[in-house]
Amino acid sequence: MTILLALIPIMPLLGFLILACCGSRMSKQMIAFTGAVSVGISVLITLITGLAFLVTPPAGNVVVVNLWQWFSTGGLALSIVFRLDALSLVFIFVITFIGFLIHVYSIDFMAGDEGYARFFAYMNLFVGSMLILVLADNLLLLYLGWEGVGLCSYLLIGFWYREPVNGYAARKAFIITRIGDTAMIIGIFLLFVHFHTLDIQLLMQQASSEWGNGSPLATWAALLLLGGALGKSAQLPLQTWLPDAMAGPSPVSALIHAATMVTAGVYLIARTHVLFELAPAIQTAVAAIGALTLLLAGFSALAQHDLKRVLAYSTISQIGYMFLALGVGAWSAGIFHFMVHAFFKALLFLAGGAVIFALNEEHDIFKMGGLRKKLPVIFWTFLIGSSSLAALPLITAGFYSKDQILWFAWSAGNGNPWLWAAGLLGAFITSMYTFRLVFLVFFGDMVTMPEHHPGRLMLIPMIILAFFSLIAGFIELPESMGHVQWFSKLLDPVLPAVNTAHGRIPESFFQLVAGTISLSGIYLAYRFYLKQPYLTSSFNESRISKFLYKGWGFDRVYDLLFVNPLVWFAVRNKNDFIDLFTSALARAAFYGNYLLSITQNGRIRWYVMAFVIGIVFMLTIFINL
Amino acid sequence: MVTIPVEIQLLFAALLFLMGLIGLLVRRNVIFILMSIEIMFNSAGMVFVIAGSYWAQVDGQVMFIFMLTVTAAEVSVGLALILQMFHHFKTLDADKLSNLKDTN
Amino acid sequence: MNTIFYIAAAVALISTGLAITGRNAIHALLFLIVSLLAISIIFYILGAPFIAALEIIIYAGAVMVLFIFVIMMLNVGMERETENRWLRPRMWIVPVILSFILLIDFIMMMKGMPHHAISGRIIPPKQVGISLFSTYLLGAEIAGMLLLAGIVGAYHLGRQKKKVIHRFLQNEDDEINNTIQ
Amino acid sequence: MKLVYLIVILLAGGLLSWVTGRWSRVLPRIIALISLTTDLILLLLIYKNQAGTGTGIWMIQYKTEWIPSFGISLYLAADGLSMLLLMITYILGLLSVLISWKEIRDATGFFHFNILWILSGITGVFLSLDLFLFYFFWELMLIPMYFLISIWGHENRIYASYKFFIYTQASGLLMLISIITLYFIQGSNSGTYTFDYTQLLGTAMSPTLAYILMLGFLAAFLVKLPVVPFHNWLPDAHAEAPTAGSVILAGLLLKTGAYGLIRFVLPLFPGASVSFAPVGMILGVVGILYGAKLAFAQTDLKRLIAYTSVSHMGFVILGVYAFNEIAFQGVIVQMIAHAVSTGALFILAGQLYERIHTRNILLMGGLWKQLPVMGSMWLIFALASLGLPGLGNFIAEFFILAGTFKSNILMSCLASAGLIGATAYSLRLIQKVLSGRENTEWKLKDLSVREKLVSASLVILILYLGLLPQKVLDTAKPVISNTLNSIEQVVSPGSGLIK
Repeated sequence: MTILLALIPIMPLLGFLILACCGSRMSKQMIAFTGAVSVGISVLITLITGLAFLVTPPAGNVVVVNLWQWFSTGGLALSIVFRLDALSLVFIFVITFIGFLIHVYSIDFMAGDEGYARFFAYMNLFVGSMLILVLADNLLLLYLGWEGVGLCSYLLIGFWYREPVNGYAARKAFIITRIGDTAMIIGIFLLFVHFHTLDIQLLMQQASSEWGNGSPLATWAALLLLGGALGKSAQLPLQTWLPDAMAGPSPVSALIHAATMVTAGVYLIARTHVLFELAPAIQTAVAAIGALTLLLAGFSALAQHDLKRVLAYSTISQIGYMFLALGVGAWSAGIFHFMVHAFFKALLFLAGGAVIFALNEEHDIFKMGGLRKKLPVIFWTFLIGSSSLAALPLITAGFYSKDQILWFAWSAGNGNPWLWAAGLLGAFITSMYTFRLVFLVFFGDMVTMPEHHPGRLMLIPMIILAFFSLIAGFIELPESMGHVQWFSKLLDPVLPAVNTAHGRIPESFFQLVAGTISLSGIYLAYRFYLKQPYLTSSFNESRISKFLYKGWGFDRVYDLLFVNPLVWFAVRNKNDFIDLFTSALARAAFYGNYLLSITQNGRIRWYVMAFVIGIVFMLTIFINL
Repeated sequence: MVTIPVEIQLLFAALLFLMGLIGLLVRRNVIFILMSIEIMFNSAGMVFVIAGSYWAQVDGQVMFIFMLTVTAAEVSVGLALILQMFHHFKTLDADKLSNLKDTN
Repeated sequence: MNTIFYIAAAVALISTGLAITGRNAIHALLFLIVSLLAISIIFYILGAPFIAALEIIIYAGAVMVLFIFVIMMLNVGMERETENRWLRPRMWIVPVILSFILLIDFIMMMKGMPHHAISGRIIPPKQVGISLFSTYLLGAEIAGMLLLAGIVGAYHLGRQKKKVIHRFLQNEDDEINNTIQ
Repeated sequence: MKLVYLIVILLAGGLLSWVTGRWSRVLPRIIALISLTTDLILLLLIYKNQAGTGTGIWMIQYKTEWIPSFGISLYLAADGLSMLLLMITYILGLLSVLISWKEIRDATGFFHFNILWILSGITGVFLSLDLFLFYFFWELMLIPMYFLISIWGHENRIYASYKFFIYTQASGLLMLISIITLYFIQGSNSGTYTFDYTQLLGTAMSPTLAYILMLGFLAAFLVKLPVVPFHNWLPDAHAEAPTAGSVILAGLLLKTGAYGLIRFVLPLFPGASVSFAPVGMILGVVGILYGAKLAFAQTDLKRLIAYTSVSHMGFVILGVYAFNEIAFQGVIVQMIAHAVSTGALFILAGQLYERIHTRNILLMGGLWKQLPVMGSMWLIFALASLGLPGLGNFIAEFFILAGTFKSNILMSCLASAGLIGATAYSLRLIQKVLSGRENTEWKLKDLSVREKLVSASLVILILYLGLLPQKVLDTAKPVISNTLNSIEQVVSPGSGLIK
C-alpha cells in the first residue's frame, strides 16, 4: 500500500516524461491515451488507498512512504517523503478525480490543436506536481510541488503562445504568485532556523510547544506563509493575476484556476493550522482578507462581459469563503467548501468552455443568448453548477458547504457578525452574478448560432461533475437537518473541530436567511437580465461598472506604483551606468593620449622649445633649492 | 696683464650661448638653425677655455680641440643633410619636415 | 688689455646678434665670421694663442666656408621675402623670455663662486700638444674616428643619387611617358 | 604525480592540436576530445581511490621543488572542492569542444590550443597550493581567453577582449602584490621564505595589514566573480566571445573567483574576512538585485544571459560571507549548478545564433513552432535560472538563503527578492524568444543529434543536482568544515557568529 501511494504522483509524471520525450512522434490517440490513462491509474490507486484508509485506518491515521534522502547538511536533513492523511486524502481524491475527468474532456476539446502532445504533457506535469504538493511531508517538498504547479499554470496560461497577450498574462500570473512564494520561502527559512527541521509534523509539534500563543515569531511565520497562500489562491492583494489567467484553454481554467491549484493556499493554511492558531492576529487577518476578497471579487464578477472572467472572479470570491472559514477556525468547513467548489466550478468551466467551443471562440456573454434549446446538456449541467454556486437551498451541495461557513462565521470562536454579514452579502451577489450568466447565455433571444456540437467525451465528464455537484453536500449535513458529519469526522485527526462561542441563535435561522438571500439574488438577476434588459445596458455604461470591470483598479495602481517605475529604471539604465565610470577611465586615457600626441607634431623647434622649457624649469628649481 | 673678473667672462659666454639658443628657437631656416648651433657650441667651448685659463691648466684647451672635431663632424653631416633636404623637399623650412609626428 | 677684451666682447655680441637676426644668409654668415674673429681675440687675451689660431682657421675659415658653399649651391641666399614671412616679431617673445630666465639662473649660479680674477698666463701650443697626445691620447683617437665617421656620413648623405625622384613625380613621369608612347 | 598529468595532458594536447591544425580541420577537435576525456577518466580514478597520498582534507597531493631559491614549489593538491570543480571543468570542456564543431571553421588548431590551455590554467588554479604557482596559472588562463575572444568573437570583439584583459590583469596584479607582501611578512617572521600555502596559513600580522592584503586578493577574485561595481567586463566579454568561450567564461572562469575566496581569502585572512563580511553580504545582495535588473532590460540574448551570471554570482558571495555550513554548501552547489545552467543557456544562444545569425531578441519570437526541442531546452534552463525547485539552482539558492537567514535576516530577505527578479528576466527571455509571433521569417532546423546529446547531458546534470545532491554535499563537506574551523578559531567561539 505504501508503494501504491508513491505511484499516485509518479504515474502522471511518468505520463509527462513519455509525452515530453516522444510526444512529437506519437499519434493523437496515443497522446490522449497516455495523458488520460496515466491520471486514470492515479484515480484508481487513489480510490484503492482511500478505501483502504477509510475501511481500516492505519496506525496514527497516516501512511508514510519514504522514497530517498534528498539531502542532509548543515543540520537540515530532508527526504522525498509522501505522507497521506485525511486532509491529503481529500485533496488527492479531488485532484486525481477531477483531473481525470478534465483530461477526458480535453481529448475532444483540444482535438483540433497542434499542441496536443504539449497540452497533455503539461496537464500531466500539473497533476503530478499538485499531488506532490498535497502529499509532501516536509515544507520544501511542498514548495517543490508549489512551484511546479505554478510553472504548469504559467505554461498552460501561455499555451497558445502565438498571442502575445497570453504570454503577458502567463508572466503576470507567475510573477505575482512568485512574490507570494518568496514570502513563503522566507517563512520556511524562519521555521528552519528556529527548529532545524522542515518536517511539517515536527514543526507543528515544536511550534506549539516552544512558541506561546501570539508570540512574535509565530506571527511572522504565519504571516509569511500566508503571503504564499495569498499569491497562489489569488486573494487580496495578490488577486490580479487570476482573471487574466483565463487566457489559457478552458480545461486548464477548470483544473488549475478553479478546482485545484488556486486552492493550494487553502491547503497550506489548513496544513499549518497550528501556526495560525498560535498567531490569532494573522488568523483574524485571514478571515478579514477572505471576507474582503469575496466581496470585491463578487462585485467585479457582476460587471464582466467575458464568460470565463465572470467565473474567474467567482473563483476568487469562493476561495475568499474558504479563507473566511479558515480564518474563523472552521478548518473542515473550509476544506469541505473546497471540495464542493472543485466539483461545481470545474463543471461551470467545462460547460462554459463547451459553450465557447460551440460558439466558435465567442467569449462575450452579451453576444450569447437562447442557447437553452440548442445545447440542452450543457444548459442543464451549467444550471446545476450555477445552482450549486448560488447555493440553491436543500438540493445543491454548494448550499450545505456555504451555509456551514456562514454559520461558523457568526458562531465560531473567531467569528463575528461582521464577517457573517460580509459572507451573506457575498452570497447574495454570488447568486446574482451566477444567474446573470445563466439568463444571458441560455435564455432570451438567440444571438449567435452554435457552430460546433461538443462530443460525448466532453459531455460525460460534465454530467458526472453535475452529479457530484448535487450530491457531494450530503456527506456533511448541518445539525438542523440530519446532522451527518462524515466529512468532519474524517478530518478530525488532522484538523481540530470548531469551538463555537456565540450559539444563542439557532442554526436553522441562519439557514433560512441564507436560503432567502440566495433566492432573492436569483430573482433580482431574473428581473434585471431577462425582464428588463435595458437596465443592464445602462448599468454597463455607468462609471461604476467600468471600475468594477477593471477589478477595482488594482492593476492600474500596481502598474503605477511598482511595475512602471521598475521597468522605467530598467530600460533607462539598460547600458548600466556603472559602465560609465569605467569607460570614463578609458576615455581619460584616450584623451591624455590625444593631448600628448598633439605635442608630438614632428617640428624640431617645438621639441627644442620643450627641451628648453624643461631645462629652465629644472635649473630654476635646483638653484633655488 | 688682464684683470677681468671670471664672472664677466662667463657672463659673456652665457650671453653668446643664449643668443645661439634664441636663434635656434626662432629661425625656421635650417641653415640658420645650424649656425645657431655653431654659436652655442662655440660658447660652450669658450667656457672650457675660460676655465682652463682660470686654473692655468692645459685641459681646457684640449677639450676645446675635441669640441672642434665634434663641431666639424656635425657641420659636415648637418650640411649634407641640408643638401638632401633641399633636394627632396625644395625648401629649407624646418617646420615642413614634420613627418615624424604621431599620425592620430 | 682689459679695454681690448671689452671691445672684442662687444663686437662679438653685436655681430652674433646681427647674425641670428639677419634676413640674408650670406650676410648673417659674414657677421658670424666677425663674431668668431672677435672671440679668437678674446682667446688670445685669455692666454690661449693656439686656440685663437684654431678658431680662426677652422671655425672662421673651414666651417664657415663650408656654409657659404652650401648656400651658394642651393642658391637661396637672397630670399628676403621668405625669411620675412618666417620671422614674425611675435615669435621672438617666448625665446627671449626663456633665455632671460636662463641668464638669471646662470648669474645666480655664479654668485657663489670665489671672487678671483683670471691670471692670463699663456699656455703654449707645445704644452697643449703634449697633453693631447699623452693624457688625452684615447680621446684624440676617438676624435679622429669621429671625424672619419663624419666624412663618410657627409659623403653618403651628400651624394646626389640619380634615381631619387618623389614618387608622385615618378608616377607623373610615367604617365607622361605613356601618353608619349 | 597524477595531478601533474592532469595539467600536462591538456598542455600537450593543446600544442598537438595547434600543430595538427595545419593539416586537418578535424584532427584538433579529436585531439581535444581525447585529451579532455583522458583527464576526466583520470580524475574519476583519483576520486575513486581517494585514500591516496593525501593528508588531512587533501585527497591527493604532489609536491616538488620548482625554484627552491625563492621558495617556489610545484605543490598541487586536490580536496573535495577541487574535485567537484575539476569534474565540471572537464565536462564543460568536452561540451565546448562539441558545440564548436560546426561553429568554428577558421584556425581550428589554434582554437583548440586556446581552449585546452585555458582549461589547463583552470585545472592549475583549482589544484595549486603554492601561491606563486597559483598566480602563474591564474595568468595562464587569461591569455588564451583573450585570444579566444579577440579572434573568434562577434562584431565588437576587440573592445570586449581588451576590457576583459585589462580588468582581470589589473586586478590580478593587485593580488600579486598581496602575495609577495605575504611572502615577505611570513619570511621575516619565520626565516624561511616560501610561497607554500600551508605554511602561509596563520601568518601573524597586524589586523590592518591583513585587511589590506585581503583586499588585494579580493580585488582579483571579486573582479573575476564578478561583484557589482567591477562587473562591467563580463557582459561585453560574454556577449562577444564565441559560444565555447562564453561557456568557459561563465561556467568555469567565474568559478575561479569563488574558489579563490573559499580557498585563499577565508583561510589566509580569517579575522579580516569576518570584519569584511557585512560589506561582502551587501555586495552580494546588490549584485543579485542589480544583475537581475540589468538582465531584465537587455535586448542582446548573450548579454542578458551574462547579466544573469552577475545576479547568480551575487548569491555566491552572499553565501561565502554568511559563514555557516549550509550556506557554504549552497555556494558550492551554486558554483556547479550555475556552471551547468548558464553554460547550457550560452550553448543554446550559440546554437540559435548559428541558425538565425542575430542575438537581438527583438527580432526573434515564435521560435517554439519551428524549434520545439530547443524550445524545451530554453525553458528548462531558464527555469533553472529562476530557481525552480527540483533543478540544481534551487538547492543552491535555498541553502545560501537559509544559511544567510541564520546570520543576517535582512540580507536574506533582500536577496530573496532576487528570486522575483530572476522570474521576471527568465520569463521575459522565454517570451521574447519562444512565444509571440515570428518577427522575422526563418526556415530553421531543430537540434541535431550532436546538439541534443549536449543538451541532454546538461539536463541530466541539473536534475541530478536538484534531486540527488547528497553526493556533492558529502564531497564538499570536509573542505567546508575545515574553512569554518579556521574562521572559528579567530572569532571567539561564543560570539554566535558561527552556528
